[in-house]
Amino acid sequence: MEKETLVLNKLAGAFPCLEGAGVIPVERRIFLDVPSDIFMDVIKYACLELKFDHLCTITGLDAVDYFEFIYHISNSDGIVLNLKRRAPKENPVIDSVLPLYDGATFYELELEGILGAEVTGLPKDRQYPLPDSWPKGQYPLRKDWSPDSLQNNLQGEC
Amino acid sequence: MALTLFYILIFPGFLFLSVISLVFELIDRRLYARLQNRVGPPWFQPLADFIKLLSKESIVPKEADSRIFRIIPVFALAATATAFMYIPMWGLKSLYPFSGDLIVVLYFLTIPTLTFFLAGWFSSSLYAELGAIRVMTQFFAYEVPLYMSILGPALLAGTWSISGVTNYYHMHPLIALVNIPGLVVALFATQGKLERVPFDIPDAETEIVGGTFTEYSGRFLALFRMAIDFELVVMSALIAAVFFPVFIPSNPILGFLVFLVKLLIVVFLLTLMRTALARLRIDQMINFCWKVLAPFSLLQILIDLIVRGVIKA
Amino acid sequence: MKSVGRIVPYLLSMLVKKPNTIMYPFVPAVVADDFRGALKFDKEKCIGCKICERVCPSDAIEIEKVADKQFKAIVLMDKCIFCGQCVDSCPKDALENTKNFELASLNRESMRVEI
Amino acid sequence: MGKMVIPLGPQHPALEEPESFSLLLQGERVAAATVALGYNHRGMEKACESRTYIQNIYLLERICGICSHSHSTCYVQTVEMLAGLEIPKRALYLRALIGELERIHSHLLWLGVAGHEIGFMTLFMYAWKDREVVLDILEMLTGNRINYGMNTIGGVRRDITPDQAQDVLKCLDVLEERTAYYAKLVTEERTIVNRLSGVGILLKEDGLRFGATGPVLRAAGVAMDIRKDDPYGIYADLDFNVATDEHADVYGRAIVRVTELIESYKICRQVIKEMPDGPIVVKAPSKIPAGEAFSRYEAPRGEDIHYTRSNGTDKPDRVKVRAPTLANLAAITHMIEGGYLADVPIIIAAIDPCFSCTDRMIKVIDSSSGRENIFDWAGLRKYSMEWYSKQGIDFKNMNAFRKED
Repeated sequence: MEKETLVLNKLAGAFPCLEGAGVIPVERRIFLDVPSDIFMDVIKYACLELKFDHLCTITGLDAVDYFEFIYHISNSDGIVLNLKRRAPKENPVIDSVLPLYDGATFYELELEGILGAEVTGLPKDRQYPLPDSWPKGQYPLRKDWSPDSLQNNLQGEC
Repeated sequence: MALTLFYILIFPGFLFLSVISLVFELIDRRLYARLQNRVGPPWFQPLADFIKLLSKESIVPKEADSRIFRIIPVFALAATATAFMYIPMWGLKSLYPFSGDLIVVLYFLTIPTLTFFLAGWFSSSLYAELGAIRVMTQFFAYEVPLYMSILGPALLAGTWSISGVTNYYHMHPLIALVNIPGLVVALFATQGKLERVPFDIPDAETEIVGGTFTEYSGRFLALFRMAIDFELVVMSALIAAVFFPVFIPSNPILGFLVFLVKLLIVVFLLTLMRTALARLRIDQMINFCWKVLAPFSLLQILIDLIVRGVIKA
Repeated sequence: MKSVGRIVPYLLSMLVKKPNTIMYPFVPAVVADDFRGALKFDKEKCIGCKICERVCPSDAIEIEKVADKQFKAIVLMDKCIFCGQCVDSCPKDALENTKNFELASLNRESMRVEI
Repeated sequence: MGKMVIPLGPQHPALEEPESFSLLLQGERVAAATVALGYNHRGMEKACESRTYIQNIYLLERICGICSHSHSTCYVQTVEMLAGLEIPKRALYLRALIGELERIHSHLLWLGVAGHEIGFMTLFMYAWKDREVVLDILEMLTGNRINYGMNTIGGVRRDITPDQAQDVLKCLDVLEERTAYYAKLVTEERTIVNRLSGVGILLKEDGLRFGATGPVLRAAGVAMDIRKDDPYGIYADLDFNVATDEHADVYGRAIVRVTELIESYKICRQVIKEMPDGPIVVKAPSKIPAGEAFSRYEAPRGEDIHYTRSNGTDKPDRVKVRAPTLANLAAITHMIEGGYLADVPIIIAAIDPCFSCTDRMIKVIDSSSGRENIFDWAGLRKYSMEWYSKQGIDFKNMNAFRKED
């Protein structure tokens, strides 16, 4: 657990408000809630300074009151740092991590496509993973969505 | 007149060629399967495939030139069937031998390739056009080595007729051994002509779907497949006549059996080749044809000229 | 040593070997003893607890009461994914996987099996 | 010759599963490539939220037929972490055994597919013939050829008998000999080497930059393997090497996979030899305490990721899956561009793509591609009936005809 604690300490050293926010449930797993305003700085620091340079994936989830985005990044020691940020449901805008991780395109497109988040700085040339003909405003991963709402929405068009 | 019609339509003409090409397709497929440790198709499979295709709907694409699209397969079939008439089957002579029939046969055999090109081009579909371009690119690569390798033995024999070549080597069987480099070149080039692995680039299904035949279906495709089967038999027969003109008994029935055995040997070699090799890329194919096959076929001609000079002397 | 046709000797050796494939519908295919095939239901053992209904990932099994302490199982073969979870979960071992896997049919109704 | 755009997929003989690539060709060269994902979305992540933890194992196992054990193990690991279960050693050994057998079957399958893509059907037939041997073992051990259903929360469902272990060892000997032959064939047959070398190059820096995983990255000389880096199950106790290669092209990927096959045989033997006695499963609660867990697994294609969040009920709140192919797809256009059209199939095949792993989303409803309308299943059925009746084929009559039979 030493390496994991060291990572948390370094982060807390660079960003004092993260002091005591991290959780290490099992070996090589760190969960950390990051405030939205410093999130980009934290992930940049983790990527460039702490060498968490592999983006495993980005999970987007609907936590009923707000949206939560978890950036799973790992380093060569096998430690996975799970950085969490929140966004309000009314205005779910987050920044793209493409400048840091080139492979993030599909993960961020997925957040836009099925959760309805808005990722600033992401090229808007394609839709993933839903088909191009998918109606606007239907985001299946939201808890209040059900296939019926899609059905009702389509009736006018068909 | 009746006899001529019989020759052309029944034996050894169209009907016989149809039967024997289906048989050789079966042999090819069975052998391919056995070399891959599989059971392979049952004996009636080629015929069943043919009949099934005939009974299927034939779709002509809207964009395609309808008349050419329909008529092209018949050309391919007719050209190969005609070429077959000039190849000796049961003796030293073909049915209608004349001086220069070797060249005529080779030219008849280019027609199917041209029809493949036209078929692809006039299909007006992306994959078919790509296939058509590949047909022509490949054609320019293998055609010269193929011609030179077949003309080498003819140069040595001093005749431009297939019957004449057969006759010459029948008289001097040992001399046929100097043509072995040419045989190897001819076998490779034949794979190119028949568009089989390693040179099945024009209809490589994992790359460009069906290549030239992408848009073909039903009876038009059946005719094309028939033409390719014909081509296999005619090319094998030509190679057998030019490179294996030995052990030809005077009894026509025995002679015919020997002819079949030779065909079998050539088809076996061709099948073995397509089992043992991977498909080449078009640039690798052209490199191989011009840098390996062409020099070897030139070498063959050189050898033949030298041997001819030695014999004359 | 790179060369062309390295596989040829091996290929030729195949000519004298028995083929590895079989003519399937004419020659029966053999499956392992513990194969998870079509379900078998033993109505003597069933106590009607309906655990199988609840654990089934694809809603493929229904238990119906036919009389007092008498139950029948309706298996929807087209929905069943042959995971065998119902067999594992059954407290009385009333369900069992058989080795039967040849279940294809042209008719959807025949996929509904009552046992 | 001018430029033309050709579609590769969604339906194409080179692709085992539907996915759409479009290539801008300049002659035979690919000038630019784009990939459109999403043809295989089945809504699994959403579907997980309405199923119990046990049911989800079978659902997630069906994300992909070939790496089914990878997905179910990875998912089960997260649930076990959440429930705080201590898994019996024997169960972990059995999971590792099935996982390695699955890797063997997947890599042999890949070798065959690679042969098919470069037009070498014989390699395809032989590799798949040997793959049958592994599939038979898997059928014997688990009861099915691909969706093994071996995992359950708290352990595994079937034990292995000493006789079965002997059978497995016997089959491994056969496979090892065959694999050695393939290793020789792939490196010595000139037509194969010509088709694979220098094709689809992805250098170390680019691989790391795009976040590529698995054999694609290992072929570029990066020894990244979750079994070593982030060991799960019993992998920390096992002795094996991570196969790497410096070629960074399709040829390197082929070598890495063949080497991995040999490593897998080694692991299987170790696992069978060292397998302890004991129970194979512990009882798991049906309601999982609230929390979140993240798990990584080295699937045959690379790093497989599952994230599960529970809310104290018997159904998960969110299950997130990231299959290895999605990570590798980010680099695919980079590999295709500038190469020959003829090499595109083998480059795509060389990441061993599993598009059904990659796409998972929408439940029940699917779009019929190319049309504007979206149909549900009943609508699609109705539409197809109408379409066919316009063509003069009436399915209603055909059903009646069948009943008379």
